Amino acid sequence: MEYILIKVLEAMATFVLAFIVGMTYGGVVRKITGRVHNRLGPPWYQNFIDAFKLFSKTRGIHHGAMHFLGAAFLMVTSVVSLMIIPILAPGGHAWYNSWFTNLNFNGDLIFLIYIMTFGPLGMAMGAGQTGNPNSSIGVTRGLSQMVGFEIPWVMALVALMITYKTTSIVDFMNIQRETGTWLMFANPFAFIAAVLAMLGMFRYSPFDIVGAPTELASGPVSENGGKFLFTMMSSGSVFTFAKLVLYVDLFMGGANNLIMLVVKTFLLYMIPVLYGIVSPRYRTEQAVRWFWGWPTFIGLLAILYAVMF
Amino acid sequence: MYNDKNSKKIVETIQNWARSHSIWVLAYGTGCGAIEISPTMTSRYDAERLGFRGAATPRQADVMLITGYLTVKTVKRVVRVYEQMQSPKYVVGFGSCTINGGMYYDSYNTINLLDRYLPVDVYINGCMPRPEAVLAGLSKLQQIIREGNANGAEKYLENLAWYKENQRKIAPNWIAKAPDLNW
Amino acid sequence: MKEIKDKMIAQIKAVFPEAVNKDYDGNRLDLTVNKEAVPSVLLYLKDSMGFRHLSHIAYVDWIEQGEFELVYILWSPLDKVKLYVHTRINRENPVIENIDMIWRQANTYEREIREMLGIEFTGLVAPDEFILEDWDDIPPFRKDFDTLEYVNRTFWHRPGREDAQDVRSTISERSGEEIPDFAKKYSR
Amino acid sequence: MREKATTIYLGPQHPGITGNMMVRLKVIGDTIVSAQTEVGYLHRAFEKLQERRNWLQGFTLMCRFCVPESDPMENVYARSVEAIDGREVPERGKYIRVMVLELARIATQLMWYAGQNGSLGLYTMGQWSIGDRDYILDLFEELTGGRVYHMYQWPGGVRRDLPEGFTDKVLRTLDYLEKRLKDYDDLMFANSIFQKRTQGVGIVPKENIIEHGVVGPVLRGAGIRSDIRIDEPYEVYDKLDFEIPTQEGSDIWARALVRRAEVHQSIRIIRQVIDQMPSGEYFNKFPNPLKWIVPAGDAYVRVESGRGEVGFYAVSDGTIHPRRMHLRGAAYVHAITLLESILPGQNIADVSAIMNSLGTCAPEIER
Repeated sequence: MEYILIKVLEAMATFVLAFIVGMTYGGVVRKITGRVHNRLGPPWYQNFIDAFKLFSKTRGIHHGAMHFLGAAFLMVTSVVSLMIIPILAPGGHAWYNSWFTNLNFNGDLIFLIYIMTFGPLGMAMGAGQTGNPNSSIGVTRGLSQMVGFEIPWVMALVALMITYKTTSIVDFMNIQRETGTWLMFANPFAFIAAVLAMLGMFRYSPFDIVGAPTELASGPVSENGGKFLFTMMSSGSVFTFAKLVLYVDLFMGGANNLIMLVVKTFLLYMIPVLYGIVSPRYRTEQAVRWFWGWPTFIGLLAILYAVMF
Repeated sequence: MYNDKNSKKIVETIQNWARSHSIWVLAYGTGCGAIEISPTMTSRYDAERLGFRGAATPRQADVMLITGYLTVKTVKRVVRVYEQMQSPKYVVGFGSCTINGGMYYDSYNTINLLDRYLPVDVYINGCMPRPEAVLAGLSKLQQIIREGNANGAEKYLENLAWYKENQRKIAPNWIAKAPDLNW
Repeated sequence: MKEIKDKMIAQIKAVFPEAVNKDYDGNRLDLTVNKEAVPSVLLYLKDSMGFRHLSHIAYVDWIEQGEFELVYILWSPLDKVKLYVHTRINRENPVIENIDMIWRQANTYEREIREMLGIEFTGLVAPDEFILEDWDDIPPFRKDFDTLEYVNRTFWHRPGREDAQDVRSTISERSGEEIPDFAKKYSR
Repeated sequence: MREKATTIYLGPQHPGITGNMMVRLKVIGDTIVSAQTEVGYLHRAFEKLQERRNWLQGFTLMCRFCVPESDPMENVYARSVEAIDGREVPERGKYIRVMVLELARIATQLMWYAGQNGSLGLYTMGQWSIGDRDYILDLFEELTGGRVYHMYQWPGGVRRDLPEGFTDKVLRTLDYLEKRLKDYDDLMFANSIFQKRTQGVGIVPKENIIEHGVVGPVLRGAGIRSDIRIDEPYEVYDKLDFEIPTQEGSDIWARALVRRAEVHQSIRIIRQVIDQMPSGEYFNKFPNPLKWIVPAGDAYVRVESGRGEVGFYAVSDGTIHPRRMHLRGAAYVHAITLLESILPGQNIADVSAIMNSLGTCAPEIER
């Protein structure tokens, strides 16, 4: 019993950490974007204020039961993937490392691939219910884009699984610690394919086709204000952090303490952000074609590399 | 404990502070003043450093800038957009035209007094107001929000019959067909 | 320029003897035709004389003469001549032939003229409303439509506006602020 | 097939629309099958109001026709009154007018840089170019007192002479802009995604393009060298040396290149104007405006604005009030018949980009 209580406490600590870090990253990204735009930009804690303001909206219109599923599925997706991904390397030096390795099990990588597509599906149901044509088109675009980037992403993961004969994230971290080589060097093709897929996963330009403001108002979230938007915003931040941690775990050897984790995830996060600042947006079919071009080819190379060596 | 008057007041204060520092402006250029919104929001004047940010749809927006004159055809859309916004919501009348009709006071197609149709929190005068004036008006709005006096949405609900009557006067066929508030 | 215009006038006169022309300085040429001839004149000007660009269709309400005037302004990119084709329509029965098969963009002008002056264009296919919505008064750009009277009937005026009074004294009284001397000069 | 179409209302409240207007789109999937423009959200009836005002009051009203670009509207008003009245403008006044018009053209094109890239999702460009446009607005503010509406060119000349040291400031701003335009090229024209999004998109058919009433950069983007500044030279454009850039593609990319070249040409024109600027009077006085009677007559004058031809038809019946004023903006044709004819078959993602590249300006359509 006590063991479960501690587990729950640890899970909550993980969630709070992910929320804070994810939101801060959001604010920092806005600040960096502002500096590139030749202006000051908002303070780094702006996203917290925004979230709190959205939470304290007094009126929130909903469009029927399915509408709630959009926000709920997103929240479920981000929390579940956060729980499965070990935030810090287990058995490291610091005593709190065990806090952040929540629910991982053998085969969690496969489960993760599944659960990460779960949120957009819920979003599709919620957006369909709102009756806003912009939402429906946005959802269609989101699913097409997901089809695009899932292929190089899964190829990269399969390459890793073939090489090391495991589907557990903790095993991958242990392998990297034992061999002393990060997987991004051990199988560079897999890393490149995964990073290219990441551009689509984070939905910055040129792949922000889902919520493209000048085309679709804001796409699937058009009809969501107040607390709905707060839920989506916070789960988005948590999910961003979870995905970054997954990349760090798989390719950059995980992190032994929180400072290393923040440094690594932030560096990784800057790839889509900085590329996005100077890029216009692709059309849907151009985006899908892009993902099925070089990223898929590199993913194939990664699998070949894994099979041959 | 949480129903206690004092703690409610504290929560309210914190909420109002957050509201005043995170104002999402609806991207709806209803009139010519919209041209000065882009300098206000972009690199020269950078309203984002004060917490202002564009919002694409009315559901997400907090404040609607009525940028200049409103034609009768636009008033109908503006009323609809206003009712779609989630309270607390604010209206800023922008330019002389919203105050008294400005130079279009005798035009058959533009309204003269915005506050007969929507509850206005802050007026910014000028034709057109410079970005500095816009920022000044918006910081006035921030101040009102912090003081808890920006209650346009409640005012609108309380006096709904009066507002609806005024709106019906200029758009007789349109407002009658509209559902009440729940768009 | 003068020779080009003379040649043009001769060519037009040969085909449409009833057209009245008036010459101006520069590249301007005026032509007055009656309304039945408008489509054929415009088609001839476009196809045979190089006036390919329809720059504008202006409309004027001459209420004293009981007529509307339409001015089709054409431009010849080759000869660089600007041609005004005037035509008058009776105010009582304002009907004229539609020309949007000659220039597609005339459709927009005709929609506007139909709404603003109430002129009917035979054969015009377009949505009923263009700029106004649910308009139930007389067409607003007719001279007998008084816009100020309509405003007084429909909207409100902010008090203090009607007598054009200087508001500076009121403002200074309210805020206890002194009017500087230089500003007093302009106060009425 | 047609029954499956969804209707999408692009506007009036939509971030992608250019001004307060609406395009009703019927789409199947992402492809547009029909489009219809609906305007009238900005109709202020200027031309009706003008009939209640005198000839001088008119010029404060006329500049408000098109918000991003107010100077060509002032220019056509002033020149139409001059044409009816037979009023001469001093040489210096003409030069100052050309300078203002060209500065306004640069400001418009910078605004267009922002709109075009905003519609394609490259927001950095918009932030930069709107910030740089503000330096031109500063010049306007020093010259005329207004940032957006200048009310500067009036019948008979311009309202004020150039302030002390103004030309130096103009030259400094132009130098700065030239430097910045290189950055813009790197960010925008050298960007492969921008090229992919614009090349072959929004093609205006080249056959009968003049008959369709296409003007300005859109016409020049289709390879036709047409510009009011050389077709019908006004002010002092016949004394200046500049080129009319054209492109062959007739798509968004071609129009973007035309506009980019136009900024450079405008900079060149302003440098020449400052070199050649004569001294002397800048304004021929007109009579007391309350008693100013313009003789009966009519005039149609045209000006090349940043978006194309702007025409203005003025009629006087020999009283202190104008009989009729009527403006023809470039967007009047572009945003309605042309847009409706080229949108079917396009992707819904490109609507905003196409509208921006056609130079749609809603207030100019309904006035």
